[in-house]
Amino acid sequence: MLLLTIDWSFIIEKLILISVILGASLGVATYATWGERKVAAWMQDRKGPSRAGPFGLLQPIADGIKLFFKEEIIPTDANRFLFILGPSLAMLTACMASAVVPWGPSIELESGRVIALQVADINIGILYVFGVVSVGVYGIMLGGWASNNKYSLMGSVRAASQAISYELAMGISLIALLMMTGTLSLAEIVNQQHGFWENGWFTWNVAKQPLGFIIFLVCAFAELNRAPFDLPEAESELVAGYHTEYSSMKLGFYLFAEYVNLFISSAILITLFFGGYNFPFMDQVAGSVSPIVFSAICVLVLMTKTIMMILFFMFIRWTIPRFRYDQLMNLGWKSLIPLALVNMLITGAIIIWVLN
Amino acid sequence: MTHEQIIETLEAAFAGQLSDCDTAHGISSITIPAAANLKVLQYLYDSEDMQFRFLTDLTAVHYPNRTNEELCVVYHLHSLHLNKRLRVKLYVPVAAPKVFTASKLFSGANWMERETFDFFGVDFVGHPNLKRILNVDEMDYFPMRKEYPMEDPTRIDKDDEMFGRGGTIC
Amino acid sequence: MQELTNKRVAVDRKPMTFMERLYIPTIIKGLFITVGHIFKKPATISYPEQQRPFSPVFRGLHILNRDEQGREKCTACGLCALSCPAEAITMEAAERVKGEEHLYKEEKYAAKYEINMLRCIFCGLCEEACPKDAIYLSETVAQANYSRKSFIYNKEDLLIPNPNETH
Amino acid sequence: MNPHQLVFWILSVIAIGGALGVILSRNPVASVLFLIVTFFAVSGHYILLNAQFLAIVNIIVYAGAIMVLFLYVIMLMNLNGDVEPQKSKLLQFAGIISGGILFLVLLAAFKTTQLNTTPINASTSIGLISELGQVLFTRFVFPFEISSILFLSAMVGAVVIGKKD
Amino acid sequence: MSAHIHLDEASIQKQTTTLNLGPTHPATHGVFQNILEMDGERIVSAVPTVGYIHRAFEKIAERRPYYQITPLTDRLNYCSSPINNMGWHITVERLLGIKTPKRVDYLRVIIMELSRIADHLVCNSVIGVDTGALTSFVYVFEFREHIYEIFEAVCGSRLTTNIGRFGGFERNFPQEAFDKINTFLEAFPRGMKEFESLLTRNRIFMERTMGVGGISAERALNYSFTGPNLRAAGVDYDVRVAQPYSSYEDFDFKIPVGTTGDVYDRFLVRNQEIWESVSIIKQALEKIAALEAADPSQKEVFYAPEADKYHLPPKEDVYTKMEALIFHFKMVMGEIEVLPGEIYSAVEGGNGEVGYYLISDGGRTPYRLHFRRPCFIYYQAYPEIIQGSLLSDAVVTMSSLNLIAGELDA
Amino acid sequence: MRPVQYNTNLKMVDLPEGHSGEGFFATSLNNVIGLARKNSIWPLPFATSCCGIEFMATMAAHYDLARFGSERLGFSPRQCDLLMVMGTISKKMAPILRQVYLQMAEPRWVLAVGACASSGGIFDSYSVLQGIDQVIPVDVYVPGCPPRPEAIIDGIMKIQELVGQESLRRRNSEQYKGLLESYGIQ
Repeated sequence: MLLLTIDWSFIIEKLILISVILGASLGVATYATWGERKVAAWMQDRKGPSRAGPFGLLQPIADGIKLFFKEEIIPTDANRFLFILGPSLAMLTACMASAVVPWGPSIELESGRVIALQVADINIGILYVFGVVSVGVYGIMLGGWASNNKYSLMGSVRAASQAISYELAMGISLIALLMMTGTLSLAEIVNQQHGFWENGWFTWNVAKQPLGFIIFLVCAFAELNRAPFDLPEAESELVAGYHTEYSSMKLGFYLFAEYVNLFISSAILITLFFGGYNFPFMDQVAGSVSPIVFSAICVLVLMTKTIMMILFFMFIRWTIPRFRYDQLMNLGWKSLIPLALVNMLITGAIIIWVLN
Repeated sequence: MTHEQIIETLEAAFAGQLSDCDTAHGISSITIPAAANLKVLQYLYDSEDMQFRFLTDLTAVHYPNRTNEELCVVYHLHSLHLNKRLRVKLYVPVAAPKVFTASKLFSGANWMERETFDFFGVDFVGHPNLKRILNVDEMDYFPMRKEYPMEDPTRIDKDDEMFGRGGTIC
Repeated sequence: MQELTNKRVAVDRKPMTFMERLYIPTIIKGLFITVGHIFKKPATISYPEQQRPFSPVFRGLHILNRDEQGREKCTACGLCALSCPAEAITMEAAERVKGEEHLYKEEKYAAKYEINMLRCIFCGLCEEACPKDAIYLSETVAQANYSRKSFIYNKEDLLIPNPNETH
Repeated sequence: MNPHQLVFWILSVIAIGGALGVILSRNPVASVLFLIVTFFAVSGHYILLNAQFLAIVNIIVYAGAIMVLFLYVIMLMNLNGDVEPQKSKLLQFAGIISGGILFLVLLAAFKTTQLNTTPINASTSIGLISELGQVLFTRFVFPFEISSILFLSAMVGAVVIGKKD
Repeated sequence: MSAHIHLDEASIQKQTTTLNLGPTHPATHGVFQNILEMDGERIVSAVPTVGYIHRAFEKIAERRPYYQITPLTDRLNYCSSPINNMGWHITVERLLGIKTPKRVDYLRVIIMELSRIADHLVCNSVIGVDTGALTSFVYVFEFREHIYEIFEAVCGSRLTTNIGRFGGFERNFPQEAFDKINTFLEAFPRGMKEFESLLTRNRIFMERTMGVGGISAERALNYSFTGPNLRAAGVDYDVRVAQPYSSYEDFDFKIPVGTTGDVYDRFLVRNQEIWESVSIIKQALEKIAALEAADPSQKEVFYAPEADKYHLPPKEDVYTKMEALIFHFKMVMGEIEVLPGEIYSAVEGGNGEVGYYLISDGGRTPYRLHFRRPCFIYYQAYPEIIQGSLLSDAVVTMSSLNLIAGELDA
Repeated sequence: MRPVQYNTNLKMVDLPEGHSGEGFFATSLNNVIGLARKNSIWPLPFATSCCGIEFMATMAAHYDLARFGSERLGFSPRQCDLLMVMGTISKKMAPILRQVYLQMAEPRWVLAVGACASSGGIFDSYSVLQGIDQVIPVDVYVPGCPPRPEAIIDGIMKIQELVGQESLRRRNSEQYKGLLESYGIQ
């Protein structure tokens, strides 16, 4: 009785989708590590990894295998449970956020069944992302604290305060966006950005919320702990930050989670501000190809945009120095939050007096 | 102010205490009694004409053959005002190498004195933190004194019998 | 502080302009530079496939020289060992006996000639000290190796190939 | 039993277990972690009640921000079982007495309550933001504004304390 | 219940944490230890420990003939070895009373300024690395590679050059070296501008460095600071100007000075000195060209003729002439006649005044050779400089002081 | 003057015993892991002096150690595979070096770069350790003072050779335990 009430085909469909998305995000994250090393090399007039496979393409796999077969060290004074929980949580939360990203338009099968390329279209998609991100910091905090190492502790403390501070500005900058879209559902937000140009203005939100986008982007850098906000793992100050004591695959999880996070947040940034899977002249394309091909094109477009975003993150990392702890806090609390508030007020004013 | 004038001024101020005053290779040199070092340094520091306010260097030399004045502590002072250097030397016996510290006058003298202590065992009286600086704390001799060997006794890959010099020739 | 010379010039430490305060313009400027480098040819020399030419006077692995007839030039005078600041050279001299004239150029020769390459600092003083042009440093990098023993280079490792034998 | 009820029971067990863990564990970090688990379970309940917004806000605000701060403070202050001073016997006794009295009161209160068996009008949109906003800004607008003033004063207080040195 | 940082009772009392920075911490360049008393991220006090690569230079120098000390000096400040080499040679030459020809002086100036550029480049790019900007570091090392190539063309080695001999050089500069200097001078300004525009006016970098690790001129002098670190505090003391050696008085260059002595000033002073060095090298090349144009035989001058007594005879003579061979033996045995005497002579190294206090008793080896090592002297000011600053500042301050361990620990 | 430009008598030494030698038990898993490890050697630079500067040059654009997958420097000993000791190790530093080695996770390798680290070099003095092999086992020595970046890369490639051929069981073998024991490690 209980089992019969469940829509099994729905579950299977979602399971497939989940595994595909997980696989894709892990794959992209894997190659993001390779990409990061290559991009860094090219920016520095170097060649980068080139020995492991053609163009060093097997480099991430080599790293992975090596990490798997490395000795696991759990410091004697560390709390074993939390020490292991840390990287697991980091990895888990990194993967969780992918659930609400609409990867492409829904496919309507001939049987009439509609397959959504989104794991869950919950009507509070953005808030869900926020929730996951805000929980994500636990992985770093617990790991750093459980290591029983002062540098790790400092790293995790920095991570926690940084995450909380920047979440605020991030939230407020998004509120302005949500005021324009009027919905919290990511699928809905993407649909509103249909095409590229409509009614004499860009449909993509970046054109409607440029300031909000910049604030959100900066906060994304901070939430991802990427340069110039990589204070929790600033290698010149804190040795390796919160993962100083980690070896083997637990370290791998931390490093990997960072790249999964990078991928997912790039996807969300694209979804929110750069039209997600929308692209110019998509209606004309949709008219000339079959729905499945069209969906594939859309997914490809989203992926391309996401990879561009990832590249942008990398370019920034290898260009500018990092902030100091107090400067980071100043930027967050004294610049970004007021700016985001102003942005919100301006948006409200425009909505009330201009658009209506 | 020339080097000669500097020495004259000093001889006038510390009559009978200075010895071995000469100027060679663009630097004048004076020798003072060990007990008078702070007075001389302070005088040189305070003197408005000379302003020897920059301690370039501080070190010691070991002369095992000079009885009762085996250790020579050497200060190199610099007057940025005159652009002249002055070498102040003092001799102390190796048995009781006591010299007043200059670290109150020159903050930079702190480590230089520690280094001199580390190498020669000169005891700088009044130094805030006179302990070994470059060598390990457990070391029980003052390696720069002439009687101690340079070589590491654990070296295994040298054949002293052959052309390698070993520790005997120097 | 009074001026000591007339050559002093203050460094340019002007306060930040408004544009610089905004972070973004300088970041974009920086991005232009760094991203521009992506499109430049990398400076990397793919060692070991590509070798960088060493200068002709490069001080690398030592070579013991022979003369045109293939005789060893070294006369075991010991100057190289004496001039070596690392004390890396050891040698044993021997008198040339009759019948060995085709092997050794001088009446004395080095029966044993060892250089401890791990000690060696490649300063080139031995080459300078040699009065017989018997030792010089080549354009070869000394090889890394697994055990300390393998760094004792003896005469056979150092001698150049005999020109007579190669023909 | 439908899946709904199954999930409900699982969540309830987790929530109560977590809550017990909070008060029973001696390590403050473990307490905080248990509390987070409880929050998650409670958020699950919200979702079962179709109040997704509340659920996620619960996670963002409590699990994501407030508990992070708690943990942060505990880490910084280095609180743990070894350092915490042993409570005196008298205090322990007083605790037992007051706890017991509270338990009795609760028992008495529960004894008279009736389980509400009539189902609430289960509209699917009851937990959505628009509904919530409607209620907040009409019926509960006064308490809502009062609480915002409370938060404002708390913020000002925090800034004042933080500025001290 | 062991999952917490163990603090001793005293540290709970005093509300601070003891943090051990180094010696294997990346920011301490592997060789310094600082025991920091931290209040959160703020440093209450610091106790530095040095000596982790103490190599007993001065003891070794007492056992080595004069010419074998050149390789030793290489390893003092290994970022700018040639300056140390030259400083040592100039010291001995002054003691012996050798006057070097102008061409030798100018060649020396070229080598010294190149190594000054190399030294400052390392220091400034490492400030970048410690603030998290790695890329500029790699750009800068491309130019260091050019400089290495020049050194290699002249003497056959890249870093520890063992360049120069008493009275001049071991051999004349090959044409290749001059070509390489010219290409370097062409390419370098562009790269240097790139480096500067990546960092100098970047707000993040400016905020990281401005007002950080500052020291007043009075304190700096009292701590016997020299070199760029003193000049950043506003004192225009430069050995090249105050007591010129190697014909520095012939050159027209400026002494950049800062005002506050903070990290940003040090960075700017070093950058500006790099530009001055470039101009000095250009002037030196012009002067050499003028010398050679006036007298073509100058082209072959690479050591002082009056230093014949202290310079190995040409190899051709050694192979053929008996007197030369005997003299060669004497030289290598180290039996050169050095007058007994005492001398202090200094050059402006990459970090400041590198001084050589040499006492000769006429023997084969120096009786005593003491190196004035600028790093050692000013590192003791480090606790005072970083007191009250943040951990990140301490790291940046350390790299901006340009502490070279080889020099510091002797 | 210089009749031969290159000394071709480079001494080549076979792999030390105990690294390979599983004989016919050598499996493809072994090879795959060896390949992976060898292409992902994360070095821990223990740079104390001159060689450290040449190491920086090795990392920089002209030589680019990244080609070997080794550009991720770890400063935490837990995360690294290769301890690169570059520069003089004094007797004051020796215990610290040893501790860093002990903190590293197996499998770990040690590369002694330069004369000072390998043998003491010219610093045959009372304060300098005459070669780090007195305190920790060394896998590969790189001669030179400092070695050219080419030589450092040679050293890394030698290490790669070792790593690629090392049997998975070596770290559990009696021989390896004996080696550690001779250094007084457990």
